[in-house]
Amino acid sequence: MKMVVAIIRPEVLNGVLEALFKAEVRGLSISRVQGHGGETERVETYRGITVKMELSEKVRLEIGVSDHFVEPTVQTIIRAARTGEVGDGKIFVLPVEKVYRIRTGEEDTAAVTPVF
Amino acid sequence: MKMVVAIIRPEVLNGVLEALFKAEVRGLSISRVQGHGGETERVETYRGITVKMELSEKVRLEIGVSDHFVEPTVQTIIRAARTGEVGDGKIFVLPVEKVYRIRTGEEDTAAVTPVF
Amino acid sequence: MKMVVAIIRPEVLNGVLEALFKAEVRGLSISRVQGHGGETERVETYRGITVKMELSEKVRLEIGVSDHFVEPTVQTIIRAARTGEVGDGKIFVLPVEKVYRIRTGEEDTAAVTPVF
Amino acid sequence: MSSLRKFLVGGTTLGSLAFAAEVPKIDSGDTAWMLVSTALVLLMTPALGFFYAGMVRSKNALNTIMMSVASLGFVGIAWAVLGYSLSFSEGNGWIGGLSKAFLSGVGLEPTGAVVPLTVPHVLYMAFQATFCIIAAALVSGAIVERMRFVPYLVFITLWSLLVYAPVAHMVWGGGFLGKLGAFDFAGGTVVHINAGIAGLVAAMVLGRRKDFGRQAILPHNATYVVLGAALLWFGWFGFNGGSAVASNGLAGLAFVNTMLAPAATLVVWILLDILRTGKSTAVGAATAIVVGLVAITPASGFVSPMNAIVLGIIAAFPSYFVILWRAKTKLDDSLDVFGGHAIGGITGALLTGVLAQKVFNGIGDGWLYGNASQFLIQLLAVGVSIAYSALGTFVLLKLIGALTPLRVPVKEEGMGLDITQHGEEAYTSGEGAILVNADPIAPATRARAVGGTD
Amino acid sequence: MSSLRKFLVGGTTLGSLAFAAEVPKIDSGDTAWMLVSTALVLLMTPALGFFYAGMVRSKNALNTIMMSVASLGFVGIAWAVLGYSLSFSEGNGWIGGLSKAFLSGVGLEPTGAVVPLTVPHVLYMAFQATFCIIAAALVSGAIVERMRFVPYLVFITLWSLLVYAPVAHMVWGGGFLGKLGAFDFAGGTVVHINAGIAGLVAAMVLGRRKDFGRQAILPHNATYVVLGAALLWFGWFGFNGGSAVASNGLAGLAFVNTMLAPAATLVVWILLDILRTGKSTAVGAATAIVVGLVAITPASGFVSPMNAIVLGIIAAFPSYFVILWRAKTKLDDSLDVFGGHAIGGITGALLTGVLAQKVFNGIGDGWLYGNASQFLIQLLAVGVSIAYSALGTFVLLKLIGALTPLRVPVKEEGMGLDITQHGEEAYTSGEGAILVNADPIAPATRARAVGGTD
Amino acid sequence: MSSLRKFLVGGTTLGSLAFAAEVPKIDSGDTAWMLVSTALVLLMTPALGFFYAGMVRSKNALNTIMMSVASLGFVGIAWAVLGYSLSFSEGNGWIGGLSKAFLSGVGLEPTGAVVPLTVPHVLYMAFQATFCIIAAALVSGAIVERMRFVPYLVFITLWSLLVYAPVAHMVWGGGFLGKLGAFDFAGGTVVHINAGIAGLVAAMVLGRRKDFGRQAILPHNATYVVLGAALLWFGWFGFNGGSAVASNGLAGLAFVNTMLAPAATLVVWILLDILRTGKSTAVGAATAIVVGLVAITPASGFVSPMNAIVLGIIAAFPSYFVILWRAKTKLDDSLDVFGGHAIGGITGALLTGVLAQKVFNGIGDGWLYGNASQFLIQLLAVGVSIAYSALGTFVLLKLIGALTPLRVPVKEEGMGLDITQHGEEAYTSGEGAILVNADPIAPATRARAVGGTD
Ligand SMILES: Nc1ncnc2c1ncn2[C@@H]1O[C@H](COP(=O)(O)OP(=O)(O)O)[C@@H](O)[C@H]1O
Ligand SMILES: Nc1ncnc2c1ncn2[C@@H]1O[C@H](COP(=O)(O)OP(=O)(O)O)[C@@H](O)[C@H]1O
Ligand SMILES: Nc1ncnc2c1ncn2[C@@H]1O[C@H](COP(=O)(O)OP(=O)(O)O)[C@@H](O)[C@H]1O
Repeated sequence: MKMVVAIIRPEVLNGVLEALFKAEVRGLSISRVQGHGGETERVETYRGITVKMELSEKVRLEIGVSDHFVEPTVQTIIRAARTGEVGDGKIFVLPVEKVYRIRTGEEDTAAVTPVF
Repeated sequence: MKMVVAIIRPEVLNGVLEALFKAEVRGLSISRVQGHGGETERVETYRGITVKMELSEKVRLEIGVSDHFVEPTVQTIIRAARTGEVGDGKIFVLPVEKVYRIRTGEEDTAAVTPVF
Repeated sequence: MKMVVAIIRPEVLNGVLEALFKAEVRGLSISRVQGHGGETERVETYRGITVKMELSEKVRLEIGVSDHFVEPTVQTIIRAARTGEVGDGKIFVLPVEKVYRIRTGEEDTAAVTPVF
Repeated sequence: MSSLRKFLVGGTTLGSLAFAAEVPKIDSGDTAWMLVSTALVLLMTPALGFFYAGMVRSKNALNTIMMSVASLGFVGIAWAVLGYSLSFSEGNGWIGGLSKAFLSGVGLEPTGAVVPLTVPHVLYMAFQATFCIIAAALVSGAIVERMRFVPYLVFITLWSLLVYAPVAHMVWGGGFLGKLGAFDFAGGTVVHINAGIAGLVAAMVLGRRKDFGRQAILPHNATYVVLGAALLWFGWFGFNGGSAVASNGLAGLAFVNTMLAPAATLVVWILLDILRTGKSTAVGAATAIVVGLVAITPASGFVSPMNAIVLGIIAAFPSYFVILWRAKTKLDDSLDVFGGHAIGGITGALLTGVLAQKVFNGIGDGWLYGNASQFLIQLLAVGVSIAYSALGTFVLLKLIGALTPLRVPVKEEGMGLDITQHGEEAYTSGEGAILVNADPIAPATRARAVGGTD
Repeated sequence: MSSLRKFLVGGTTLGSLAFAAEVPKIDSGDTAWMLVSTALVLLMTPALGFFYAGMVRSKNALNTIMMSVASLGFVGIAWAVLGYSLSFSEGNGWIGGLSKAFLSGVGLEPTGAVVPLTVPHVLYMAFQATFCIIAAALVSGAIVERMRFVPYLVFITLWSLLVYAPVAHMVWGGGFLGKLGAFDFAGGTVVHINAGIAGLVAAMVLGRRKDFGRQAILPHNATYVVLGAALLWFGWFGFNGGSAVASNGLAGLAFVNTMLAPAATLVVWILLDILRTGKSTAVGAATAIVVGLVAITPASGFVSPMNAIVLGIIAAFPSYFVILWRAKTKLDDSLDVFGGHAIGGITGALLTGVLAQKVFNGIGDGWLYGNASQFLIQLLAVGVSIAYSALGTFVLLKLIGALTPLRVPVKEEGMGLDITQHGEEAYTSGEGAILVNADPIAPATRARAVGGTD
Repeated sequence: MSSLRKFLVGGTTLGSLAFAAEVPKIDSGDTAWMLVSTALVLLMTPALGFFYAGMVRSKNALNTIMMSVASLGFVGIAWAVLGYSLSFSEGNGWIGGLSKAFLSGVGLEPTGAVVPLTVPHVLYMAFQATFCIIAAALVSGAIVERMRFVPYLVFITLWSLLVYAPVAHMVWGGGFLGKLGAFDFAGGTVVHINAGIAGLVAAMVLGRRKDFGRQAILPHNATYVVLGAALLWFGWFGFNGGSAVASNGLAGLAFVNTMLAPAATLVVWILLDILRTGKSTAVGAATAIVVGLVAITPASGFVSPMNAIVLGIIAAFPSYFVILWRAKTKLDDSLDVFGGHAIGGITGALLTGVLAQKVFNGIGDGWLYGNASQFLIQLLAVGVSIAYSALGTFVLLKLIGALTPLRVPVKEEGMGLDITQHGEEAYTSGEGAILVNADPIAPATRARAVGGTD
């Protein structure tokens, strides 16, 4: 089991989700994060106070997948999330030792296989 | 050291927290996430635009625990978070190489043992 | 490659960011979390309902770094985030198996080396 | 005229009496003030929506606002069609007749329903409509976060006709409480005690929210609570000041009292908060303003400005401690409609009987100024309206509940009523929302999934 | 006077006619009501800003509000300098002259531009200004989330002079539509059809948002939509009630109709929602209120209160279904300015020709009361204003677009207009914001970075 | 009467003079306008709360709103009990006496404190109260995010009596500045310069926020800033228009100027923003509206509408650049009370002395119209009020600070004042909130914990 953590642009999220669903990836969690990378900084002004915004809005996907599913998942994300401009984000693959499905107590691969 | 990452329903959060505290788990961080799994989709309507909400509100717990604490922690969560309906969420256990307590610089198990 | 996950106080965030940038750490993602640890609880009152707030606002940093960068990154955070009072937070170092840069498809160390 | 005068002493038509004997002509100044007052009172209902919505969890924010907004539609139309007639046309001591149904005979001539006025009749009707609308909306605070929307709509519409209209008739429309000489300048009894008791009964009939007492249910946006209270105060100047139905000294008196009494309640409430916990809450301050406004409502045209301050000070105590106490009970009157409106209204109605001063109101004195009987009349009016409101509300809810469930299923309560009753969310970033007319993701492939992720 | 009377039947100056023959003296009551009305209508423009801003994504919330706020400045000043004269000074059938430019001759004497009044001339000018300001702001709803701010400023300023002023002159300022006897009590044609059609044209000229039809674009804050609608309703009492330019029976009539018609539309809308999907949305309720208000606007001083309810009921249907249908098309009239204001305005203008009743308005009957020709006149006025507004708006936008791009670059559309056009965010926690005058992080070190993280 | 007239030229009582010689009878139109005006000005204080709260960080939002709300209570009651008397009863050139303390002699008869009026005396008192309330609340903008709430309550209450009341007396209540002929129609000197200078002094006495200059402190909700500004503008029509204390031509003039001047300031501010950075901010636009309103306040009943536009244009510059400059200094006048209110007020007060026109105000000309001495009088009034306000505020704060710390501890400043001063949060989801009366987690087990997690 692996955990795929992807940081992507908010504007590509819906496309990425659709691509993932098409690629049979059905379970995932997302959260809003703010990222700093090579992006050009935004300058904002509030009553004479000028600030550089060092952080840009990003979305973080967290997807627990079986080992053989890592590659398709990663490639799907890369394809759907790429705009080619600085700031597209990163994907990290982390090892996972155990997975449980809370509803049933099932473990590992069974825990991430859809049951209907 | 392990990192227990649990995705649970927001409505069970308070119960899970209480159960964890009772089980001596005192350090954790939570964040709001949105999850997609086998849940039935919600349909919303805005001035003639109908949308399926593919994501539901979830809460993500992140708990760094010593190895022998993994099992009790996981079982406590499963017990307190289970409703039996689709959407109860998942628990992932990830390996951790090192832990530091920022306040003292302590490392590893010491870093997650309460000091009063 | 490692993933450094740090939970810090919101009020030290800007200082930590500056310190990290000075230490050549240029890529990271942050998110707001709520943490529970040894902090004293806050009591709030709403129309006769008294509640203990078990969670305090924290910021979670997630930084993917090459192996030899782990130590400087961790030390920088510890230095900049420490106030000495309970609640300063924790740092976790997790193993990472693979990193991709979405924009270019580059992998691993190349994926986290700045290109200009 | 003098017999009319007698049985109308406690009504909103009071202010017009000075003119009653004169030419029944439209006065542009009086009309200007009544136009404004009516607009102000109408604004109070959405203001109440914000006051209430700020106090619920964000998953129920829209439902809570909609409970107020819907009253503007359903109760507003019911009032024009039937309610005004039931309240203000000739009938018996308890309820009016149907002679003014569908606004028949309600035109532009300068008159009210009972006495001549210097403003168009249709405007007087509209002014009264706004009272009925907000009274119905007030009740919703007791049963937020759990009631199905359709039965709610049925409930407030019928409540406005079967509970509000009779009480309004009894006190203001020529009914027996008005004839007895009960003082209710702007609706302490008719609006606040009535709605407050209805809220209490509704909370008991509906039952507790599933999380009540088991989980902390906190105001999702305390700034909305303050915004609502501020706009309520603003609108209340029309509520009380407009109840003079003229732009004269009496209107000025009612207006000023509406400024001073809640100011006094606010000061006391902040000090009580600080003495008790060291911290004064904003939700508390907003509550204090509303309690002060409720309490001065029946008294506003009857007492002196300094006595309005006294009344505002006194009124803080019962509501403050009832709200504190209620939180410890099993009664889920969710937003304290009882503690705020019933208790505040009762305090105000009784103190009106104590502090009224003929030199200010031109009608009669209260206990403190030698006329103890006024206090007894007030007590009677309070008792009658409590009894009628409790009974009417109870029967009505039980009847509706016999036809259709009043509450949402527990699971929907967990999801929040915004999604389940209104199909939308108060705040959303649109993430994960897929357009239904966009390419659907083929559902067939779903069954095939193996070993992937779910 | 009688010839004046004839060609002014359909104007905001209607209410003043009763006084026209009398002493031209300031009446304190009339003036009080016009002072209030003007303030109320002015408030409508920021209210519109919230109504609109709630419906866009949070990254465009400030830009959307600023589109309304800017109109208060740019259109307000343009009106004083030129617009009032072009609308209300003597000219030809289509447009006024320059005799009142720079407010020359607009003083404190009790008169309007066309007939004597009982309020200061300068106040009448200000009252009319608020109409022009909100008309321009209304257009913005069709083109939110994509238009550059500077061309927008140029557009609304010129639109107020070249499109709004002529239509106002035609109908109210002594132009040919008013002379023909078109009924437009408070601006169904001048304001709502005009702005609604301008919005439609602007949406077509600007083109669709990049995400339109591809992604769900949801209201980021539905409570703001309700707040905006509530304040719009509140302000609309000045809009319609103030159009009597006096505090009299007519003002009362217009006021009450402004309360009842949207209440009726709201009821119907909620029921339609429930019948269609089982759920009644809050955004829908807010929309219903605005549609009902738009529809009653031209009729408010012409029809009876019960007919206002009928009008409100009928008006719900066309707008409801046009908005439903629009969502399925490729037309990105983002916030349904066409469906709400043009359709609502047309419905109202035509129904005015049907439901008008001389016994209420003192001027003339509609079709239902035997005067079918009024309906034809209304049809003509609607047609002329649609044609003029469409043409004028189109030419104006094309001209501006020839000089400078109207739209932000696609990438900036993705980032949101708040950051790119205004350099700020609506909601921010300040995280990651580095003061520019604080120690800069030496940029030289940047190049040196190797093997770390980026 | 004529001697009265002389020393009252610059007062809010100006408008009533026309009637002074006539029958002292309540006029329903004048009263209607004053009722409305008083309600409008009262609304300004919570509006200010939102204007201010939007600009602070969310952890201090409630505290900032409460600083305004509390003024409605504490200053409101202090005014009725003592402040009105100190301001408006007979005394010496600097301060009034105690003859009207506890509202003695303030009844329903048509009079003001100094000259006869056509509105109830008690209403005039209430109108003046709203000015004092907002003046005190304005000061809070300079010291948000760091002052303890209890000393703040003491401060504003005493400030209203010891600083506001004397200045009001000097200018409006029969004091020496009024007698000298200073023009201050609606409080440029009494309210805005006074509060602006008090804010400056308070910011200096309190000291900088711990994060000031070290961290970017951004407005947590810019839409609230706009909402506040919109409601302030709305209320300001009562502030300035109501200062005629009648519903007449003068009220119309003041009203229209209150519309045009901020519109002009808004246009200039947006253009300055665009010229300087290419982007016009919403916070800037909201600020512009307030600055324009402040500047026209003293002039509103003295200058022509076109001159109001000129004044609005000019007034943009000093405040714009002072605010820019202030941000670069070490002075933490957090929300620019000095740059907005003191500078705006001074600009307005001086320009009143330049642009006043007897043909509009009936009293006297300014420098531009040949009366240079008026400018000198204005200069003197400005100087006196600056000096008095600075001294009074300084002494008062030092005294309170000697008894109890004015600031929260640094750690509490970090946590935010909402939690530490009010025990609640502005926005909360309730996560992790444990009911205190629910089963407590046994604290005894705590010590036992070993090797688990913390
Ligand atoms: N080392 C890292 N650890 C965690 N997140 C990162 C890291 N580097 C970049 N990110 C995330 O990816 C986003 C885009 O990265 P950036 O380096 O700007 O883009 P690119 O990959 O196109 O060069 C950042 O805003 C941040 O959220
Ligand atoms: N593979 C996964 N990776 C990450 N999060 C997941 C994954 N699968 C499910 N989740 C999270 O768990 C939630 C519930 O999962 P779901 O599959 O619907 O429930 P169940 O486990 O009861 O079958 C989802 O909303 C999502 O947040
Ligand atoms: N075991 C843990 N797993 C995850 N997060 C933790 C853990 N322990 C503490 N934290 C986070 O660190 C924050 C501070 O921890 P705490 O134990 O109070 O401070 P200290 O490290 O100074 O003793 C907590 O609020 C929580 O967010």
